[in-house]
Amino acid sequence: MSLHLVFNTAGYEACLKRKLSDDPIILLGDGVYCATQLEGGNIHALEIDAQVRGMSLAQSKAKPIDYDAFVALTELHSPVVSWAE
Amino acid sequence: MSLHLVFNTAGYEACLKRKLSDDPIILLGDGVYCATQLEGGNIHALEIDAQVRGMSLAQSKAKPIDYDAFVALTELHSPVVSWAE
Amino acid sequence: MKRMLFIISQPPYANSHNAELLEAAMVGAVFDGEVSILFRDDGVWGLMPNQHGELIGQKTFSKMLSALPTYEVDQLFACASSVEGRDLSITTSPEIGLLTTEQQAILIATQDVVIGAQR
Amino acid sequence: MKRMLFIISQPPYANSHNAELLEAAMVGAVFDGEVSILFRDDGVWGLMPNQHGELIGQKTFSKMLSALPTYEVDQLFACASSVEGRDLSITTSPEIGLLTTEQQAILIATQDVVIGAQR
Amino acid sequence: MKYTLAIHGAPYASQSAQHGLAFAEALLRQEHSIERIFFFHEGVYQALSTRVTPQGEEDLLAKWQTLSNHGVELAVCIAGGIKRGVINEDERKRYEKNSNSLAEHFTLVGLGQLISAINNADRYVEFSA
Amino acid sequence: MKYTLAIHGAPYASQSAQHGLAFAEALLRQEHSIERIFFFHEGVYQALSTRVTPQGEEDLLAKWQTLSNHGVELAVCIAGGIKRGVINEDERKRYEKNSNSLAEHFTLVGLGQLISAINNADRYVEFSA
Repeated sequence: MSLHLVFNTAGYEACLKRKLSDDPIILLGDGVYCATQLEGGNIHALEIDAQVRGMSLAQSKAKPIDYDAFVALTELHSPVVSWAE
Repeated sequence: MSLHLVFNTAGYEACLKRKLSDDPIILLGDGVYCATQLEGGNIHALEIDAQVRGMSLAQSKAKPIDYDAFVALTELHSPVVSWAE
Repeated sequence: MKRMLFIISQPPYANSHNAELLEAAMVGAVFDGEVSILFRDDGVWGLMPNQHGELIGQKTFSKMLSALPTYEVDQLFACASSVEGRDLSITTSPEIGLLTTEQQAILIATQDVVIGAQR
Repeated sequence: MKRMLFIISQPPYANSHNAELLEAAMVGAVFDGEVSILFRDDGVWGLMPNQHGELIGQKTFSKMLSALPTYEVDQLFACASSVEGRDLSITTSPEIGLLTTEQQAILIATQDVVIGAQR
Repeated sequence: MKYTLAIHGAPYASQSAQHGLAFAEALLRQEHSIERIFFFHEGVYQALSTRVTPQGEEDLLAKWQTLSNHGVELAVCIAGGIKRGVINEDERKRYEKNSNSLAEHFTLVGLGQLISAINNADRYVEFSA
Repeated sequence: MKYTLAIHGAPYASQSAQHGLAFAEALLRQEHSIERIFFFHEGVYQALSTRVTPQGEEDLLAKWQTLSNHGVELAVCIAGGIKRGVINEDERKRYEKNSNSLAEHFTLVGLGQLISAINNADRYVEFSA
């Protein structure tokens, strides 16, 4: 099962069209700006990148993760696909 | 009257919302990809950038120009506003 | 001397363009320019409160913003529809005027120069 | 050795990412990788015929493309809806397979690695 | 008319050098004058002395330098240049680096030189990344 | 597990260095191994020796070099590096430039080294510009 890294909002759109429905996503960098308007589940967001930008993940469907959890997700899934536009 | 330089398709969208209706536009770089789906008039396209990309301007509303005509348009208008996303 | 509008259209942090544009705006004001700044599209993310650039070893953009009035840069505007489309609470200090796209068109048309093409 | 998918999502010429990705794809094939390339979104502009990079002192991207089969890179695909949305005539040499987004999802899911995050 | 130009993109990451160069050449052909060309954001990489143009591609660095021979000032944002690694001999000494990296004919200047060039010109044209 | 990482963005133009560094540090903490970190596209600018970090900001170049001290190979795409101006002493001589510009602990390598690192690793993770 693939893991999708989403680096910005346009990347999120491109990814959503081309992922299998159960594939997990990690939002990082400007990708965390998507956190308030997510569809579907199994979505994670790099908490430090959200904090940097003043984004709260509290009301979001995205699960806050740190780099150790990020690494753990890459262990579980392959390929790791990066999306940025 | 402003002159708008549009460097890509997303820049075209952003420009269109925020220009006065008579302001001229020049499409250049990846902006020439907009040439087939233009609204309104007074739109120019840098011909060499269209040729590089294999875009024909024949069926387009955009008038093909060279750098000398580009300079002439900047003489006539101010400010010159660049749009790229 | 001149009426200068700086346009910020990208979010802060992924790159340093926004910080560099604010520096240019401050210098413009020091040189007696009549400086305005417009935040549009993804640029309005820069107006969020509670930013913490220090967490990734960067300057905090919202702090740079709040220093602008000290440099006599106080004509700050944001695109109203860009703000609404993002369901975003924007900072109240410094004060930001919300503009329709028609008002932005007039703001642009009345400048001597417009600075800030980003990508 | 590995199944490698290269994704091209930007137009050619404004930057050299696409040319660099094609070079990496060719090297992948030389190293016996099972290489595919997918053009999606603005990347499909690279499939236009009659390109002339030499006019701005650059290599012509469409010529690089047509050399790919020589390097045994012949699994070339494009996103059908990206092509349709742009009302675009695409090159017939090399041959490009059009894929639905569902087919693209399967193409991606069956790879060992995916290469080509651009911005 | 008097023009100030700004270049915002790095070579190979944007077409801004090609656009800026061809526009500047057209200005000179038409006997306009150029107050200053300002390299900002990733545009500072245009001034890196160590770059080597691939065979068969246009040597943009040489074209900038030719423009300078026609009296055009090539000014690199000093703050943006130093942090990205475009430094002259003075900065090399100040920061104790092994070598400088600013190509001949370019100078490092402060943002005040962008603003004063804008103030002194009739037109300001920006070439985006 | 064995990882190959790729960095696609320049410093100050992207967060890819911060992402790649923090990810690599987490890998080492968890006793994974890193086959190679490959600097591609504008990522080659990460290896420019002349850059000077602004006061109060993170020194990314030093952090890459620390990673190298933990045995991680920092490999810069040679074709992408040379054309952008990131050259080692051999290339300086070959192209008769005044100075080299590749920071210590980085090496210039061909694209074959990207592919072989991918082949030898269990995972390939790319940090976009």
